Amino acid sequence: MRFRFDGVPLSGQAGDTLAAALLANGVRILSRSFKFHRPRGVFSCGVEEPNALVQLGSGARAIPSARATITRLHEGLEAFSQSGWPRLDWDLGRAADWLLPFLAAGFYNKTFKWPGWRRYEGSVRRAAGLGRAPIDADPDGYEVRNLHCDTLVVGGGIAGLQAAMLPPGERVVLVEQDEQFGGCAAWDGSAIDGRPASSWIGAAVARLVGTADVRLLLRSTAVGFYEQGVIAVHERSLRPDGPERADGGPRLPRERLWIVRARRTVLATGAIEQPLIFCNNDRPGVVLAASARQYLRRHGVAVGRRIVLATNNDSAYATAGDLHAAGLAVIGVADSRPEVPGGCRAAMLERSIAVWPGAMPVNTRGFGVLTGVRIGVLSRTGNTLQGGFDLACDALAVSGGWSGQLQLFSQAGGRLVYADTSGALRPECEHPLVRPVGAAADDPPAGAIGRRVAPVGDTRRQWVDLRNDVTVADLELAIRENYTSVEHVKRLTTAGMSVDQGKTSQPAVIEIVARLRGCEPSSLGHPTLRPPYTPVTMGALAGAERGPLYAPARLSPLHEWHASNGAELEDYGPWRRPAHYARPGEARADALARETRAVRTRVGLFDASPLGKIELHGPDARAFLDRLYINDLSKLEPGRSRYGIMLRETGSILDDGTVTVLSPEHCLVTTTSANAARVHAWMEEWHQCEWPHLHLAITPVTEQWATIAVAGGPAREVLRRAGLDIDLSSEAFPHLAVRTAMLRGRPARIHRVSFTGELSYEVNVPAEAGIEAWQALLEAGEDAGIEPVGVEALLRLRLEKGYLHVGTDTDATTVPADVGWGGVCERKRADFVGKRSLTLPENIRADRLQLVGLAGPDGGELPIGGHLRLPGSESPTDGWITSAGRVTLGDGQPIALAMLRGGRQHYGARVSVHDLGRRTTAEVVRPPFFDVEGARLHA
Amino acid sequence: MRPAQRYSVVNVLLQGLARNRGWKPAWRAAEPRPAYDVVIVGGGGHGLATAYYLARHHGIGRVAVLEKKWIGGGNSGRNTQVTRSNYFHPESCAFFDRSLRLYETLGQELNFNIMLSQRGVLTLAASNHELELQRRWANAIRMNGVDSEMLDRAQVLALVPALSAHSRFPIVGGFIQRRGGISRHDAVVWGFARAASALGVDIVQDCEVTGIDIKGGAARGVRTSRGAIASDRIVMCAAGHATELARETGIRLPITTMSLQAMVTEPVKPVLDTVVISAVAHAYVSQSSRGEIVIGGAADIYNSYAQRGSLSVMRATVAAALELFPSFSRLRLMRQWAGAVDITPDTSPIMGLTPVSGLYINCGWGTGGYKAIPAGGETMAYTVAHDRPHPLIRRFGLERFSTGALLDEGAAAGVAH
Amino acid sequence: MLRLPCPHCGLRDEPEFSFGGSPQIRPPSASDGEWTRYLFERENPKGLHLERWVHSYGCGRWFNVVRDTVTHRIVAAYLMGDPAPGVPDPAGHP
Amino acid sequence: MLERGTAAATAGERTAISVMRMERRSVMRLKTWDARDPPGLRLADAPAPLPVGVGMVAAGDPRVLCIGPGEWLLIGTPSGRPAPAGLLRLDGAKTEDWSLVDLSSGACTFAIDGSASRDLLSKGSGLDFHPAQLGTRRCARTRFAQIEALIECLDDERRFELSVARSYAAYLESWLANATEEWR
Ligand SMILES: Cc1cc2nc3c(=O)[nH]c(=O)nc-3n(C[C@H](O)[C@H](O)[C@H](O)COP(=O)(O)OP(=O)(O)OC[C@H]3O[C@@H](n4cnc5c(N)ncnc54)[C@H](O)[C@@H]3O)c2cc1C
Ligand SMILES: NC(=O)c1ccc[n+]([C@@H]2O[C@H](COP(=O)([O-])OP(=O)(O)OC[C@H]3O[C@@H](n4cnc5c(N)ncnc54)[C@H](O)[C@@H]3O)[C@@H](O)[C@H]2O)c1
Ligand SMILES: Cc1cc2nc3c(=O)[nH]c(=O)nc-3n(C[C@H](O)[C@H](O)[C@H](O)COP(=O)(O)O)c2cc1C
Ligand SMILES: [Zn+2]
Repeated sequence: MRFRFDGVPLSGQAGDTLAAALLANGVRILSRSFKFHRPRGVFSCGVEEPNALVQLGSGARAIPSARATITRLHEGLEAFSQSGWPRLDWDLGRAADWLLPFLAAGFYNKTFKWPGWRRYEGSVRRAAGLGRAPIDADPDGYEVRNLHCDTLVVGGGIAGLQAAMLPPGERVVLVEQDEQFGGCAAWDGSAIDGRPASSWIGAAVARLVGTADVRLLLRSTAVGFYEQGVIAVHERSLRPDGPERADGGPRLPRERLWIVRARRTVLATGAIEQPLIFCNNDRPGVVLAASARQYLRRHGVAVGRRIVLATNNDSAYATAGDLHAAGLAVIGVADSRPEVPGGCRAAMLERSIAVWPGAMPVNTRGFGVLTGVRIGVLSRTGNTLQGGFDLACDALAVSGGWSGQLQLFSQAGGRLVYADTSGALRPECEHPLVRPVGAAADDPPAGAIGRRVAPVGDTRRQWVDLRNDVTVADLELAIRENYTSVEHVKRLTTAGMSVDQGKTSQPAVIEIVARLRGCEPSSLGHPTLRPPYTPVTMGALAGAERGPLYAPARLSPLHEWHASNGAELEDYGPWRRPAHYARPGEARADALARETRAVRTRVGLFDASPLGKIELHGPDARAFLDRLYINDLSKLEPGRSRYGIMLRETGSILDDGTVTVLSPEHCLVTTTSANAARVHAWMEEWHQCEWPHLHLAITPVTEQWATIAVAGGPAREVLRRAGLDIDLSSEAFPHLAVRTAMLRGRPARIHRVSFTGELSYEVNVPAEAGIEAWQALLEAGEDAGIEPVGVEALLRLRLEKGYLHVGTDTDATTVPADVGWGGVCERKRADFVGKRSLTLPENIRADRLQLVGLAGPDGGELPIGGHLRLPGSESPTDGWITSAGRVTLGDGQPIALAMLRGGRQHYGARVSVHDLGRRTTAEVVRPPFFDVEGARLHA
Repeated sequence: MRPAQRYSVVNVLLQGLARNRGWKPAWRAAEPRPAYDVVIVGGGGHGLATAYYLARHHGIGRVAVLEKKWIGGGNSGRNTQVTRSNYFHPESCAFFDRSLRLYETLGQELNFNIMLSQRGVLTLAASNHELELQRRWANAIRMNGVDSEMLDRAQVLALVPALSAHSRFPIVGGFIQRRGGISRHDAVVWGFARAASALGVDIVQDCEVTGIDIKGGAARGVRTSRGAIASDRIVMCAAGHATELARETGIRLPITTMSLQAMVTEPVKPVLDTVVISAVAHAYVSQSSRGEIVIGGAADIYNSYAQRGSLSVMRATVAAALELFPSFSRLRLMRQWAGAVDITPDTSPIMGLTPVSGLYINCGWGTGGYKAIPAGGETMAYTVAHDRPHPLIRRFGLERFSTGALLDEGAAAGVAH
Repeated sequence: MLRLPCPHCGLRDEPEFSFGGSPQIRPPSASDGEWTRYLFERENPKGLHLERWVHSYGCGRWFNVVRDTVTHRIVAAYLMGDPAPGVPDPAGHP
Repeated sequence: MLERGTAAATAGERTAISVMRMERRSVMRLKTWDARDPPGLRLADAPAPLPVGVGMVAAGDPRVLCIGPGEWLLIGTPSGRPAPAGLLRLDGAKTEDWSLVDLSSGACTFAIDGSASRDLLSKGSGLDFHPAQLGTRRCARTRFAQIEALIECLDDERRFELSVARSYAAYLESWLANATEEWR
């Protein structure tokens, strides 16, 4: 397979990771370090990798900071280094290394203050950051899948496979982040139950695959444990991260997030090897010992030709043996323990590999890459050196013990404490939902470990966190400056805060901080282990609900007509509705003027279907509504409607609409389009929680009906022509009444209500009959010059009438008295929701904001959102304009509704209007601005 | 008085040559003393700033800040650092602008770089209606003498090109406060601690206040996990834990403690130079100086002291961030966390006296009290020193919840930040 | 993400529910002070919390929950009007 | 967009998934005043009482789904319309403590069929779709693809009906088209 790194063509083998292929090609330097631009090479072979981060691909499909250690090689893969200028191996930033003494933890707190951080920020930001974010929209898809199971097994190593073998009927999910099952055993040559692990694994997987209700997921990492056994699992690389497949195969999403609900979780997550800490332990060529072994056994790649091993536990001896068996020069094993277990010794003796007990690396040599190591011989106490020797080598494989991967245990609320024996965090007690097993549970135990940190050397060059360039000296400084809590140490030094979240540094940080503070590591706690365990693509978290599917748009039953008849569709709350119907070449303002004129001078047709509609049935329906509305509904006759306002308990206006009594035990209320769901929920809450003894049933029916408003002088004529079979005269069918009728052979419910101030009917027909009815009405109104009108025209027309638009003219503090409905509240004897609050001192202050009308200067403009100041006022603002427009007929005078301090006392006054630096004046007037007597309404 | 050891380039160089061995503790590790003039409960930004200003402006040096864990471990060390003063009501605007002004010189005053980056806070509008409401808001801010500009769609896209990719909701415009921006939360906490400590304030960590002693309607002292401490002036700055702290004193608070989450991506090279907020897509997004994209959104929906965030709310927040910046979908989220925030019914803070004499309260910052830290400390210090509310915080008193004179910033704080 | 046991529908995910906070006893005839206390003060305990939820995306029914606000463990879920299991009913019903 | 009435996604001979928007049919919502399970409520001429227990479905025409305590949906054949009057009979003494509302025009239903139908559904909702939980003649109201939905299982293996409010139909169609891409 061919691939490129920084433009250089290379080749590798199928099944390789990018890191393995680069190693095989002799590429030693993969990145530069974060602060000091030191060269860095492959350090591990898994998700814990701190160094080998590369940018994959380019353009919209680029992936920043991909871990070369877990990136599958594919034909044509393009990888780029993310740091180093002008070149990765010849980096001018290297100069920063000389600044190392000065760039200690938190140095930026102490500098860059003059003349201000902003001056330096740009260069600091450019120097920071890792990869580059794509700037074009992501062409790939993502999805979320939900899953339920009895047992979730995290990790598909031997321990995980064993844990997944459960009695039939048990619903099991097993997730493994790697490309294959078996964990270490898949490649380490071990035997299980007397047979080679690989055959055991094959059989185990086959058996699980064949079991009903068992699901196995590869390349899937459990990344977060949430409440009550909800685990997020991130499935990667469902298809190659190359260009889109041309063969038209199934279009899989790029990644998935599985949300697993599990009764029990087994953590068989294994352990991650920890490094040793000594001077210049960051040189390319220093690798984790088990990783060196894995590269060899799994990918056939040697991390070097002349290899030195250094360890503080038994596990590195297997690496030494394997490297030696592969014909590589294994110079010897430095073991920081004074006594090396006999078994390890014997194994080395067999291969004539030197073992140096009580020894560990104290420094490395090299220019760019590793060329040699100095091994120090520890004194009996381990705290000083007795001597040492130098070795030439091109790889140094280190093991500082193993750290069980218990992040999910901690996220689940399990407590972890540092155990000296393993030098890692261990569970303090059991957890009811989560059980660690296998290597994660330290089972079998790794045994006591030896020294991990070299006792001598320049601590400024002993790296603890490779990714964030944190050294032992930084930890020392933090303690010296009294940042002693592990959380402060983390935040000051940034140790453990980078993309690997301290997977190869956290135990050492705790150990070193404890030593510096002179306390037990177990007493320190540990920085919070947060989700995600490994970073998760944001697309996978969002799933399919991106772009057009981000939020559902609701469409009226008449939508198809609107869409094909020039409607400008806009979002109004969740609804996508016609703002207006544009004619070719017509500007928004002109369309608005034409539509409002059509209604005032002729007749308009308006789609009011989104209007909320709720039916209430039952003997107590009317009594129930009477408790919710400020209006007295007790005497409302069947067949009649009333405008009503409902309040929150604080007395502020929640919503408005009409209440209609259809029959003694059957009411219908309408709500504003935006609040329909809220009002329904509000009613249910009061009924279920407060007044369960009231007998009624509440049914939202918004979706059932298409609602078409016919407004304008000829409205009656239009309905008659459309074939409505009832008496429409004012005597028979007055304003605020409701009738049922047949329209073209279908039942219809007709409300005589008006939001425009014109004679107006709302025709309700079953949704599927909506378009037909709409067209019938258009046809019937043709002679009268009927025109469809959009939401904007309607809002303008109601403004002229001074009708309230809840949410525009009111906010969450507006009480009825502020908008002229105080009297109604006072007159109503019965209690209603919010009533008690209306007499709180705050709600009866004379200087509250009140709704008034404004008349603007001719030819001028009253800007919505402009603020008002009363003559002689001291306060910065006395209110603001909530809605504005122009009168439809005549001179087009600017008019507005406004909330003004003590507003109704100021009719006739002139206020100044302030808008983004411009200033005009307006006269405070009493609305409405049109048809004050309501002659048109009652026509 | 200033910290004995200045933080400066010269000292960084000198100390660097001396292997950084000469740096002194940023703040003293203090043991609690038996009595103080003022005891402050809570070592968050507000507690520490109050201590600093008490010592600095009012000469009260026998002050202790008692912190149950480690300073800044509450919300002050886990917020998304948005600093702005574009509040709707004159009282809020005046207070928060005072805070922003203090922030503008805080780095120098504390001799600690707080990394204030006044890169602009842009609030997007997705519909004409939203734009109209923003205009009302922008004008309110201007009427209060604070900068604020309306931008049209083209101006928004010119400022933040990454917003231009196609998504569900349009961008019709927005408004910006250019003096708004971000700063470094830990630095603010540490800077105040260091400066306060240098003025004699004792900062006592791992010291949980378990009760407040009241006799004859007056505060007498506190009981702590490290013994009793006498003081007749006690300031409660316990944020999400305010209810629990006050419960024993008989003061019942209008506070709900909830989880507010934030999250960061892996660091990337600079792609976003402005703080972007949207109400329709409930998220706000900025990029830190280390390069992470920092994302916040709405609070989780139920009471919680857990300091952990719900998966569903986190997913909704990520989806909202991607609605704004579709191209970020390939970035990876690196860490998700949450704080226990103290939410009031009107989303305005509570500051001032309490019915118990000598007991003062500072809480209710909810999702937005980081930006208030300097002014919160300054005005609380005044309030404690004079036993009457500082003029800037008169409207923020606890009494307003008995008169009903709420100060609803719901509109201004529509998105948590 | 919480999973809440709706008494009618069984365990469901948090996004199916709306949170109603702690039920407050509405004072029948209240002074201004009592009324504002009712409106604004909150129990807000650290630990067990009696609260109301509604299964908005399911059966639409309100129900009571006892939940720990620190661990988020659900201790009980029961119908409106029923006393909290194991929690003495303030009105004195068994 | 999915074509109405045509199989949307097929793989090989065996249909992995097909999603079809169904014809309008009669949907009546029956609700009693008292949510505590009223016993013995039955449809006129029906042999058995209404199913009690949220999620239970009784076969027949109309099919009766218990969607909440004291709340049922009566789903009839396309175009059929159960006559409201005299539909219900109560065995107990109480009379007419219920409402019946026609919701036929407000719903939009998709028929989902195929071996992958449970996989498809699990993309939209956190419900447990295991046959033991949501098997034949079971239904559940849930949040599906961000919206309120009713899901009914017609057949253990593969057949479901998914109903949402009519105004969401277009959104849900695009959502389903996107979600079924992998089987196309
Ligand atoms: C995710 C998130 C994002 C946010 N984003 C922003 C933002 O962008 N902009 C903004 O302005 N604000 C933001 N905020 C809000 C802001 O962080 C807080 O309002 C602010 O930090 C509050 O400061 P504080 O000092 O009052 O509280 P905290 O910092 O929480 O301090 C309170 C301290 O009191 C201690 N304490 C409590 N009880 C006791 C006791 N009994 N004894 C001793 N000590 C005790 C706690 O341990 C804690 O350290 C955000 C908050 C969160 C959680
Ligand atoms: N101390 C040692 O020397 C050492 C170390 C490792 C393994 N082992 C031996 O190997 C045997 C089996 O070990 P094991 O099965 O416990 O561990 P393992 O390391 O073999 O397998 C763990 C598996 O879990 C996967 N994994 C980890 N975190 C994951 C996550 N969040 N989501 C999904 N997958 C995840 C890993 O990719 C790995 O395949 C043990 O008996 C042990 O003796 C020993
Ligand atoms: C602005 C900001 C940026 C952060 N950047 C990082 C980061 O780069 N890496 C990291 O691990 N955490 C980062 N964090 C999160 C902290 O590590 C930590 O999660 C947060 O302060 C809450 O504390 P806790 O998780 O210890 O409870 C950041 C937090 C904030 C507020
Ligand atoms: Zn339910």
